[in-house]
Amino acid sequence: MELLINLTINGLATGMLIFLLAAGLTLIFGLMSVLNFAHGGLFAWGAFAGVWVYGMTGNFFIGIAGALITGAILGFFTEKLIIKPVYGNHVQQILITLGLMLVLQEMIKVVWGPNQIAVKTPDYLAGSWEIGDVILIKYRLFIIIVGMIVFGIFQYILKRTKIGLIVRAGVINKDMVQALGINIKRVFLLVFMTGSALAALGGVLMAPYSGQVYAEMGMEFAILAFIVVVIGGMGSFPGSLLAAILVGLAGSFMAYYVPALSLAVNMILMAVVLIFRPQGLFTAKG
Amino acid sequence: MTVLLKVDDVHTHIGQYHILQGVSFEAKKGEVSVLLGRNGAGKTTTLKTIMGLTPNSKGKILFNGEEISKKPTYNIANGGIGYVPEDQGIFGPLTVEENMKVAMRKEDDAAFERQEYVLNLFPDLKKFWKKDGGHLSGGQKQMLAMARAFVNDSKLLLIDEPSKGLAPIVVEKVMEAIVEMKKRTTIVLVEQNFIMASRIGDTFTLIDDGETVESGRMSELIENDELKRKYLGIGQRGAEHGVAH
Amino acid sequence: MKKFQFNYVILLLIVTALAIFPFVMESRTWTILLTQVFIFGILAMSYDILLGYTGIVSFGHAMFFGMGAYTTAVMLDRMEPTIGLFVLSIIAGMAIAGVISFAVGLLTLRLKSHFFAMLTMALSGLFLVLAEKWRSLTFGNDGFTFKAPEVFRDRIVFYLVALGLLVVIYLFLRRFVNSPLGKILVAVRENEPRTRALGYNTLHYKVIASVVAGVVASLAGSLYAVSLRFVNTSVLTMDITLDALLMTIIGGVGTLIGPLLGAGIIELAQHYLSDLASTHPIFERWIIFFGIIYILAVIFFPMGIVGFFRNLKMKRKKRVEASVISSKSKEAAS
Amino acid sequence: MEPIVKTENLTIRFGGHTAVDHVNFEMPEKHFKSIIGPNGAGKTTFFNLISGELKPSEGEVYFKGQPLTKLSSVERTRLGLGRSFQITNVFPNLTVLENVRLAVQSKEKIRYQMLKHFRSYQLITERAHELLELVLLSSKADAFASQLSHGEKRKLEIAMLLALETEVLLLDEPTAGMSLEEVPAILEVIHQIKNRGDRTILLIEHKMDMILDLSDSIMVLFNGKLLADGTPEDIMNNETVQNAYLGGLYDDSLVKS
Amino acid sequence: NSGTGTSSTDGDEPAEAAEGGTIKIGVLASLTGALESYGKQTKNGFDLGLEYATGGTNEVAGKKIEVFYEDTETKPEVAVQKATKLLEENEVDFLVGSSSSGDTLAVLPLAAEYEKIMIVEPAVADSITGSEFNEYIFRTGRNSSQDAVAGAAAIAGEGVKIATFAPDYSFGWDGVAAFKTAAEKLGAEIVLEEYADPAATDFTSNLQKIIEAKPDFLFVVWAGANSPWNQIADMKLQDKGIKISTGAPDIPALSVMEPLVGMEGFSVYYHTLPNNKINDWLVEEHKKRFDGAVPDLFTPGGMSAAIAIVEALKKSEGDADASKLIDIMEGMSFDTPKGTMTFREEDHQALQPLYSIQLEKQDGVDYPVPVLIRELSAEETEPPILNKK
Ligand SMILES: Nc1ncnc2c1ncn2[C@@H]1O[C@H](COP(=O)(O)OP(=O)(O)OP(=O)(O)O)[C@@H](O)[C@H]1O
Ligand SMILES: Nc1ncnc2c1ncn2[C@@H]1O[C@H](COP(=O)(O)OP(=O)(O)OP(=O)(O)O)[C@@H](O)[C@H]1O
Ligand SMILES: [Mg+2]
Ligand SMILES: [Mg+2]
Repeated sequence: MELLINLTINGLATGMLIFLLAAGLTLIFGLMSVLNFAHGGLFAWGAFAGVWVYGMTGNFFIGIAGALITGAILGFFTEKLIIKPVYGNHVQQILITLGLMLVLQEMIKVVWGPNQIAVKTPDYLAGSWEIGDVILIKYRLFIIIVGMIVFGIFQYILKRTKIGLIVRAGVINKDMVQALGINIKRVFLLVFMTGSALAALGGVLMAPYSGQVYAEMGMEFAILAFIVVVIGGMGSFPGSLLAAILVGLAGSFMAYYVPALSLAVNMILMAVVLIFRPQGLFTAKG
Repeated sequence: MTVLLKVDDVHTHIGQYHILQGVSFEAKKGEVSVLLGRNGAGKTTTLKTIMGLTPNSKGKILFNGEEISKKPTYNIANGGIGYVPEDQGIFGPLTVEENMKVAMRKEDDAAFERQEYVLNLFPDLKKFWKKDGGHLSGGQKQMLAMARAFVNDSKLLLIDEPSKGLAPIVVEKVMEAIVEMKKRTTIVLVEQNFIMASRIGDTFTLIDDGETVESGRMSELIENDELKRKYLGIGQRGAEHGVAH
Repeated sequence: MKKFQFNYVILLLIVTALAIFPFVMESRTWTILLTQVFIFGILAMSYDILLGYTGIVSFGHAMFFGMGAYTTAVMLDRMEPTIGLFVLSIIAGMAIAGVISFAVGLLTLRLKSHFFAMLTMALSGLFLVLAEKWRSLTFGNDGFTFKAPEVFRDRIVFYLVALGLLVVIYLFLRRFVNSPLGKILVAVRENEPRTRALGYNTLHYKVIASVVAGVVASLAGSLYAVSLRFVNTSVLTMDITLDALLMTIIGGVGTLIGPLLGAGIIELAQHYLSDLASTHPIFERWIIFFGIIYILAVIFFPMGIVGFFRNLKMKRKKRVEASVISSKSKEAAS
Repeated sequence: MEPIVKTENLTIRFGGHTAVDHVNFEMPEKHFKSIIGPNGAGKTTFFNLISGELKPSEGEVYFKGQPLTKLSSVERTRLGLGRSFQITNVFPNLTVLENVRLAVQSKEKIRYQMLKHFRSYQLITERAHELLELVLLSSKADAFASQLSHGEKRKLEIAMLLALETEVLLLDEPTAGMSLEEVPAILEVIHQIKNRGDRTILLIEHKMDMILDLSDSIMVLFNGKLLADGTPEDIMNNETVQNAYLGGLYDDSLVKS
Repeated sequence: NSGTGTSSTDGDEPAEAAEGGTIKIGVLASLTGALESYGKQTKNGFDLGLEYATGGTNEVAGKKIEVFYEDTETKPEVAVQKATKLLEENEVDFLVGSSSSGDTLAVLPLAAEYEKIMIVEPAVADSITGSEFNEYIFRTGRNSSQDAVAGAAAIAGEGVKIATFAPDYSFGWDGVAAFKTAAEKLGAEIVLEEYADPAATDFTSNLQKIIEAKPDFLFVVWAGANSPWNQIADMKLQDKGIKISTGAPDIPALSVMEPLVGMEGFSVYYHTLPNNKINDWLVEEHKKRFDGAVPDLFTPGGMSAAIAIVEALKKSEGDADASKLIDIMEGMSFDTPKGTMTFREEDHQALQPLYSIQLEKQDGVDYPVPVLIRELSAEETEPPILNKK
């Protein structure tokens, strides 16, 4: 029993973390359908910048703020210089964002050096409670809460405002949206910046979780984010959340019961979902 | 009557093509100006150019006396110009409701009144309120396209072939609607259906090969068989199918 | 869209130039580098069949490259490495890749763009794990070395073999894309439902495309393994797929010759930049410049290099045409 | 003589809405029938069911007595059911000529030839040019389809259908948005085909005069139901048709354009 | 065949002119990418090594020594390209490298083909001196088995229950396999072998299992940045009486092992562990040269490789002919910052001391410091011979 609880809680927490990694991509890839391979770069920059600020100020939450701002700023320039010319052209997006990814990743090494940097969990979030054999890792509960908050906010925004609709409409037919009096360029810029900020948030939250940041962390987890966004069903937050939690739980249970396959668990999960639900779990409307 | 829109010797290039080679016409407040011409003459491009979708390389476009041809499309639209494109420009994956929502510029009571009005005009839309725009029938798409333009109170409406694919009875309704609209707004209409054009149009502009070849009061055109034959092919063999005998 | 006429004369000249190159230029580095270019050129061309001509973005192409690499490597390692066996192993690899790509195609090609791409990624990911786990055969991620056929110890011989195969594959693929079937592939790329409405079973065409691409990729893999006399799981990683993708895009999708150029450009750029790094410390972070190349490539050659020059040609042609059109329609008017 | 196309209780539902509702109809060979009905009556859907783009929720379509439900749209086209699309549907980034060539190629059954060069099939290109002549589009042969005006696209659409030379032609509002000057030309084309008398044609149109001019018979769809099927005269005198479709203005000829 | 490497290239280096000729050495290392820091350690070590061994003259037996560094980018195909360049263009007499086992394995056949000595450093895979061995290969770096033996020596004993935790790929499997034999030889019992996806976000399930297996020790074989230490701490393994043991990594990686302070394990090198003149010199010089930075995990390795080459050349009076050198180097002993190393005749693996250590928090140092418990002698850590064909 305790075992199941442990596996489930940790699966959930991991899932939430993955959701946070993927949230930004849900906007940029899912909603704006920009194949942004530089997502991992933004993610890693968020992590390093956040950790750096955290180190300077000694306050984790200021660190988070720092990450968000860094993400937004990077997002601003990325959109203006890199993405704008290639909206709607996936082939070019792949090439140019991969280029950006290399630049971002190496720039991290220029700024912070090539080695990984250790990150301490702030004391009030460190350690874990033990209730019977059930182990509750504080930081993971924190992650779950943050995840819920982010999810809540974006569900609200997308349900209550037209912004989601406008972006989806803009992806389908830019001209028409503008002919309806909407400055779609600005909307895209804002959404992209938000997505980047979210990516950065994912990064900085990842840092204390794994206890370190390193330049390659971007690529490693970007794949995961893509998996989640796609099987979640392009651009649906509930979809991404569900997918992320599935990934988390699958990982946690597989590693325990079928360790031989745990290396393949994400791929298996993705394959199974896509074969039986070729459109992903949710549609953007969900 | 004051001139709301003045298109003056507009030239438009798309890629290397010189599509519009001197289009000029005026739309007076509260009138319906009809653009006529054969397929490929440049009617749609004219409307697109006014909307800033295919920017002109030469000439002036004055709206309320203000030069708008260099403005970005959304500014032009917000300036009070509504557009019903030829290909309807429906957002397929969005529901009828969502399509309307995206279109509605200001969500005030007036807007919702106008929405009520168009939904009564096209009950199908109300019936399929929650259905994907992409799943509508051809005619229903046409209705939705018009409905989207009608919910905003525009000073000027650019409508590209509204009667296309509509059942006669609906064409009739659309005409009523346009006549109704006239009270509030000015309308520039591209229409192949000459009967409809001649009935609701106040002035006409004949475009051929990207140039204005003739323009004037609609009444004059109706009289002038020579023009009709030359540019509208009305009166040629088989063209009885084009008009009333 | 008119096909860019890359006439045989030029082709012949280039090939002969390349053929005598290693004899005049003694440098082995170049021989090796170009051999790599040829091999990745083959891979990139195979990818172009998918991306450029059929409009399929696959993230799993490495899977077939890897099959070729492992089949050849294992066979040469387990048996006496003769030329005969080498040829046999290539054929075996192609056969396996053919069968798998057929199955994979049927399974995945029903899916739409992104979903298809990710599913292919998942499947090739599974092959990677398989190679990782099946250590008795693959020695996992450490991989294993093996002896290449004696003749290949002279790198020039292998260089020529690679060049030869490259030319053959190029000619074959070029004919393939210019065949009636090739035209249908393009139709599928442009508007699949409409293609069906014309009475073409588009699934067949997509499967055919992915089988051809898979088989050719496997050939590239076989050559790659022999060129290194070593194989490990890296031949199955996303990086290989991405390389193919980048080469194709930089060179120009749907041009066949483009991906070849792309392969050359990327391999050379990488070579020179990393060389610079060892000489000028400022270039220590040469990868940054490498990334910048990608970015500039898209900004200045949005259609890829070949695409870029084709457009120039087009523009000139069109200017003439445009005038013709308008004059024609004038006649029609009167 | 047995009907070439026949439907039994043909029905399709989209969610709650029944778009085509138990339609039984028969199409004699070499016959010209028009389908009219209000917008959203189910005309296009009816086409989609026959051509196989959609699968019926109920009922069956027969072609020369052979049930079609199991067959995909591809196979149906090959059998001899060709259709044009109401919402223009071409290959935007291919030249007009390429568009038509693809259609001819399919008709010529050159589907899996991958080793010969396409230029070695001259007849295809020639045939394509003929068709462009026919629909007055030759001047645009080398333009990309995306560069065509709306009306020009409609013509291309028709050329592609004709290229298939299928026994049965399903035309969905071929002249929608075509200028008065062009309509007669297209009409001419349709007339020619009809007069050759070897084709069976189903036409959806809202231009009444055109329908009256061409049709051997007219069938009326209404909320997915088959309201009436008969000679043009019967239909034009049908109360419901007048009120619900033609509208009050009928007698004063507006509808005729 | 072109393999002799004596075919003259265009544009001879002036160095060639220097009377007595030159010895050329090509060093392959990952100077970019994830293993960058390893590569740099080797490079710095090698430079210092030459300087030390040649007494700053950078000459041996009257011959100048010229070194070429190439970046393998941790890609086998690049490694092969670069190696061939070194052998063909630069006509090097020795190869050294590389930072990853994959790259190294890919290059091994070239050494044989061109009949040049290759000093493997610091690639760890057993197969290099095992199944993939060829007579031109010498390894100054320690291999997985030596690590394992050292690891076992640090914790294994009669009836000790041990669980292992390793990344799910060759490196992990080798490490555990080797550790298992070593530990069982010492009478310990391996109660559980856990493997995890090295890129996994969550290791708790594996740790859960380990907890249930109730071992006395958890022996962790790990490499790569994404490490499990935090989660080990969070899962309170130590509180549950499971002692953790692992190899101490390089300093950057040590800094993330905060949670493991107090654990006992082994170390390949930490600058305070060895006690000999060479090491003192190394630390000294290294600090001078790299503003105060101390040598790290693989710096002495690089140095040892250089020393080995110079020593061998001294014995051969500067003759770089491989067959001669092989005879000389087999069984050759030489002094390194880690004490005396000896190339074992059979598989050319350098036997070398390793260190059994404990991680301590020391003020002034912002990472847990490996403190010597005892030195594990070269004999003690001698690995099994695996290249019997
Ligand atoms: N994107 C484009 N590139 C090149 N030429 C174009 C493009 N769009 C339109 N054209 C050409 O410009 C001319 C005018 O097109 P336009 O759509 O304005 O005609 P139209 O008067 O609206 O015709 P229709 O009544 O058929 O809609 C046509 O000959 C068309 O081929
Ligand atoms: N794929 C679909 N999903 C849901 N509803 C659909 C779908 N296709 C058509 N419909 C609905 O079925 C009804 C019939 O559509 P259809 O296109 O057949 O009408 P139509 O007779 O062709 O009208 P029009 O004359 O305007 O083209 C419409 O109400 C439409 O909304
Ligand atoms: Mg038009
Ligand atoms: Mg219809």
